[in-house]
Amino acid sequence: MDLFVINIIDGLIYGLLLFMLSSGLTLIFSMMGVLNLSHAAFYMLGAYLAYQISVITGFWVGLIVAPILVTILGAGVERYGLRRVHQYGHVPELIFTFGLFFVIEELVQYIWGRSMVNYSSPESLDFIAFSLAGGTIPAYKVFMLLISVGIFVALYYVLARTRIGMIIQAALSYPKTVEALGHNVPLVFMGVFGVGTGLAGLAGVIAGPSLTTFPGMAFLLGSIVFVCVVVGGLGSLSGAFIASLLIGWLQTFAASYNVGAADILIAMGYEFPKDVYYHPWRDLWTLTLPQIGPILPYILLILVLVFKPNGLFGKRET
Amino acid sequence: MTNYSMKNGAISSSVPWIISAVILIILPFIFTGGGSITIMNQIGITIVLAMSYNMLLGQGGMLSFGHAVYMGIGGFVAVHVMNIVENEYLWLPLPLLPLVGGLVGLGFATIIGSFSTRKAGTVFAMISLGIGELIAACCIIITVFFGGEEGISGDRTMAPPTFGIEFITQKEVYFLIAFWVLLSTFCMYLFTQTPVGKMANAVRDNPERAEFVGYSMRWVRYVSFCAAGFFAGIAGALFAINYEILTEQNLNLNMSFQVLLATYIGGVGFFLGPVFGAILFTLLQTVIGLQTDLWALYTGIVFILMVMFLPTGLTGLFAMHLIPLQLGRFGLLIKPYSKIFLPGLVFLLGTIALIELINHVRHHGEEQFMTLFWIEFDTRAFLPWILFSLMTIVGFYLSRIFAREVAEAWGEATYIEGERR
Amino acid sequence: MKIFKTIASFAFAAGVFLSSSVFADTVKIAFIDPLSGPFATTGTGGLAQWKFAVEKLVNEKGGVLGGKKMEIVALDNKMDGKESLVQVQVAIDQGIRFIAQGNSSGIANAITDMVKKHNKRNPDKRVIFINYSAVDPALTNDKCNFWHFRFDANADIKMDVLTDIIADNSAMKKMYLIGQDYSFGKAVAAAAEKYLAQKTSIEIVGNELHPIGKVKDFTPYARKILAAGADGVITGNWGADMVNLGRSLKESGFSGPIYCYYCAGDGITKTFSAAGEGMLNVVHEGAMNPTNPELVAYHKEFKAKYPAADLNQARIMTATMMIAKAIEEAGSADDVVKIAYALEGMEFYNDILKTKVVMREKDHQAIQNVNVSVHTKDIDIDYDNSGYGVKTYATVEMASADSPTTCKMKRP
Amino acid sequence: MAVDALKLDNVTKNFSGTEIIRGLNLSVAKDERHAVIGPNGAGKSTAYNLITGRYQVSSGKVFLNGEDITNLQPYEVKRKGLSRSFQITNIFPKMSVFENVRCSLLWAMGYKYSFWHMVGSQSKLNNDAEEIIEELNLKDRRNTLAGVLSYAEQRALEIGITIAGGSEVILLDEPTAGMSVSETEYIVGLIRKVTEGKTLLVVEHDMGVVFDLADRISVLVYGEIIATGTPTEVKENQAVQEAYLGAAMEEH
Repeated sequence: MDLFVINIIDGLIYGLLLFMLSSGLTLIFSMMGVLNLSHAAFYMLGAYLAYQISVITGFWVGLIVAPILVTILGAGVERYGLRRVHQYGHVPELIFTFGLFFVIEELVQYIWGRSMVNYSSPESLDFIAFSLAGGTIPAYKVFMLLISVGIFVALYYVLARTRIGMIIQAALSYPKTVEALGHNVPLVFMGVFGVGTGLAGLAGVIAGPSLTTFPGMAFLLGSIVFVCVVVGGLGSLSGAFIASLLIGWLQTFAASYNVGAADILIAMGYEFPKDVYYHPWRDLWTLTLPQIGPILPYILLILVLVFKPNGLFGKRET
Repeated sequence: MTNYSMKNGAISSSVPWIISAVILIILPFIFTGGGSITIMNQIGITIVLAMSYNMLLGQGGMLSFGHAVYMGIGGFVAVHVMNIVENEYLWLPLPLLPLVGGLVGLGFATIIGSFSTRKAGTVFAMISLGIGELIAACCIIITVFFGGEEGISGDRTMAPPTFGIEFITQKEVYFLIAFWVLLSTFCMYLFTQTPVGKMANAVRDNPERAEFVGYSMRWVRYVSFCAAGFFAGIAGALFAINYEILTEQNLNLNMSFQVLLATYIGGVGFFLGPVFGAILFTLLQTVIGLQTDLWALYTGIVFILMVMFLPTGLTGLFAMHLIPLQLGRFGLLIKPYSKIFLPGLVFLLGTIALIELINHVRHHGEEQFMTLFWIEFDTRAFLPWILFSLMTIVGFYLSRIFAREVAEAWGEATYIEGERR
Repeated sequence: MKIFKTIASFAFAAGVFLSSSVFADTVKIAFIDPLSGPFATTGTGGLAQWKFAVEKLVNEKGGVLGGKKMEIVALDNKMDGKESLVQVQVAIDQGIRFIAQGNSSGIANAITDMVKKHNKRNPDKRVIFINYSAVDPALTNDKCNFWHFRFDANADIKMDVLTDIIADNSAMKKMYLIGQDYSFGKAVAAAAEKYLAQKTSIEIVGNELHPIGKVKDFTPYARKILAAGADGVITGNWGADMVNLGRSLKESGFSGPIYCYYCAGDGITKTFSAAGEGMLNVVHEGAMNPTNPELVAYHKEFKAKYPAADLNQARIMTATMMIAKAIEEAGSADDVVKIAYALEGMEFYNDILKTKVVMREKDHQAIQNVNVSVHTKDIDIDYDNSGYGVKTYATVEMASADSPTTCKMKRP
Repeated sequence: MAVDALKLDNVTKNFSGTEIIRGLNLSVAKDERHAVIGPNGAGKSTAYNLITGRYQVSSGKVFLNGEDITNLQPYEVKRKGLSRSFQITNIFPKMSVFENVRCSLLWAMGYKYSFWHMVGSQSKLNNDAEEIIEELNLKDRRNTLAGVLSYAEQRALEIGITIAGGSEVILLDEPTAGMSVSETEYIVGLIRKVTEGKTLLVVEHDMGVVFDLADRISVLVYGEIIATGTPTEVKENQAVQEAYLGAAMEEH
């Protein structure tokens, strides 16, 4: 039971981190209709920039400055890249962001090298926040949790209470109308893309010390973010929120419990084969839940898309 | 009325194919040494794969992030069949193996396509991504069939000899691959000329209107998807024959991404685009890859620039020039082109040199001397830095000036009255 | 037919450049490992060590066969199976007789399979496969062949040593096995199970595999390990999977030792720094600390030339010297059958590492001293320029010298 | 009495609660040229979308030659012999004019999803396509990409795609919208020519065109037909005068 509680907390931290990425992605998709495949690359960029700043000035400056830099970079990408490709249609846009992912990944390796960098949490957060079930939750994880919740609240406030939030909200459902109402759509696009990628950058800044800052980090997290957004329903912020938490917990619990296919098969009345390593069904008999944990989201993705192409909470046609 | 009888057309349209066949036959006798046959085999396989991918992206407007799956599955089965043949449970000459791979690719695409082709665009792309991740993961888990991360290997020479050929040397394999490249390309070309091939273009351009002329967009996509799976399977079997081993790397996302890169660089709007793409990409990877560890960066930059400025790809660049040629105004372009060539080249070389120099100092700083374009120099001296920076700046500046002239000349050379551009 | 013109011109360019690198009178070793992409650090580190060893240990001492220099030809396989095979073929086409590769047992499997087939089909162009780092036991057991030589201790041998050390540690009552879900991870788990049962009464409280390179957050695994009450962890993880596992364990409050294969160098030592102190116990050949004057001198010169790289694969020195010796004994750098015969069964004393190495005849597995070292600051030779390194606290001499093998080698 | 070519029986359509089409009844006899007029937002395009399966009807039935075609997919409707054009040009922009027309002929000529026929060697198919292009007066544009044609040419092609395949019932949606006088003349002449002997339903704003072309006219206001009759009848109808024509006439 204690393990269950601690897994809930771990899954929550992970899920909220995912939400920080998927919220930006959803905002961008809602406004511009383009799924930003390079989103995770900005996440990586955030981590690396924060690392570079932290080497010079320490962690806290990096926490503020790196996301801003990523926001500027993201806005620049929209202004000088995406806007140009927009005229060719949706598929070229997707391909552009896909290519961008590659270039950013390569650039990061070009600048910071190909091995992992030593980006670590600040010493002031280097203590144990509390213990539970024989395990400890470090203060940094609590800090991550707080930042994520803070972002969530801020995002909610901006969208629900401010004018710009109204415009974005309206654009979620009626993008054409908003344009017709005379809002400077290109500027809004640039801003949303910048803020969206900035959120990804912030996620990178706080995840970097915990999940290791290395060139593969974008690829590792990249496709799972798409899963969150698509499962939640493209263009639905609350959908992205629920899907992110769902996937956070799904992955945490799948890794935590060693349920094996053998247990199930035996319960179903099959007999465990004697020499399992040479058995034709050996892969099934030795299969465990943690082994397939990381692919569960993809199964979910396919099922959702097949049976509910708009996602669990999506209203817009994808 | 135009005459549509088959006879005349058949003779004139078979000429390019015969020329291609002749060239494919003499190629290995021109490039004998230096691993060129190995590279040509690799190019051949990539051509079939990229062409099949273009049936989806270019002709059908479906962006797939999991096309390597169909190649991989076809290849895995081909290796298993190779092993069955080796153990003499089955009689099958090696040159027929690609057909097996193709049928497996087709079968698998039939299953996946039945639900993934319902929508195009983002939904299709995301399903393909999910399937790609899923199959790649299964590859590691289901070791009975996929052999884990080591993969499955076979021995092509154990098949019954075909006309006395046992496919021991690279050259023999080359001819097998060349034959299938030509045959697959021909079949894929024929496919574009069929009603469903034509409708694939229509559905890509305007799915809704396609429905209003009587076609279900889903079925059109489905048929194209299955056909693409078939040819990807052929590529997989060719891979199995050439390398005699298949691993998870043959069907993971990375491989699918490479196919997309290669196809797009070649030009998705043209039938022969992927051929150029496959050649260029393989050479970038295999030949440029030996020269610099930044090959992937260059590939990425070329790709991005292509998407932004040349969405029709390399082939599009050639095809664009057919218009001034047809209008007889190509002469207008020669002068501005020759003017921009030198500064452009200087800019390009300068930029590459700077990138390489920075990379060297940053990551291989211990070695004082580096070699670039066959010239060795001291990275700690000022001269190379200044020289390369000057080349970049001056080259860029001059190119920009001349670029205006090119643009003007281009507008003049391609102006057609009454057409909206 | 523009396509073919393009093919022609490019292939021509390729041909020119490929043939241009063929020099007359050097003995070339093709180094085929990742030099670009995410795994390039390991590859470039290995390359630096090969280049330096060849220069220092062979060429500066007069070369082989009366003055022939040895040369390393670096070919980038991008950590990709297909690309590796292409590069092997490129090397063969250049007339290279020695193929050196180490990163990834999967690729080693593909190469050894290809070399076997190639040597059978082309008796006049045979090559030798120098496996300097891939430790999947199968390579010297079921999949062994005459052309493959392994200079690292394989996973079984290392586990044999590791379990000897664990058996001496009375604090270890419960052990948790965790590894990546592929052949090497499985080999480690199987060996650990076998040897722990043989030598100790330690209870294995967990034995599991996780998908390789796919786990974003190891915290749930760490929780599980803690909940199982494990005193120690054995893992074959490498790269980010190793770092993330270690870090999550530490953060979750795990204080026991982690016994690992690849938790030193290549950025890992630097990433752990103070956090890994006393926690990481690595099993390896070629002890760096405590050190000796010859090694310090060699290391100093190496660092002067390659400041960013580390001497973390000492077997490269051994392999270089043994190949040179075998060439001398065979009297030829081209007759690989003779060279292979000279190599198998060779006894060699590495006077820099002060260790004896025997290339076991029956399976071409190098038998040598294997050490267990701990991550600490108390060292002379550090890794990743971090001030931290590994210090050997136990050595098993000529480990597993008489271990059984299932290898049935066919000799030409 | 002969069966109507097209018949709408009390068709309604709701968009998230708002009723856009409120009990639409319409009969178009065989070989009739029928025009639907009405102010902007009256639901003319929506009615077309309901007939052709682009939208699902909320209630009511649609009959084509007496056969129920309610809520069939667009391609099924087309296969039953009803073809439509669009208000906003809807062609295949990256294909040549010839390919546009030929693709529109494929299903009707029975090729279906064939991948064993070569379209290039089907002489009847190609001859028919050429004939249509000739009728459209687009012969010198035969190989031009449809996307770069002039607006009037695209509108002509739009009609060409619609009539290709010999559908018996043709629905045209504002074929002359946004055209100059001479272009309009060209298009009207074209429509007259290509719909010879077919049932035609046309939505149009240009009253000149409507009175010139139509045998009968229906007036659609706020999702309902308020009057149907010959041009003269409609012109004289008091309700129509009030609801629509008066305002429209003043504008012209």
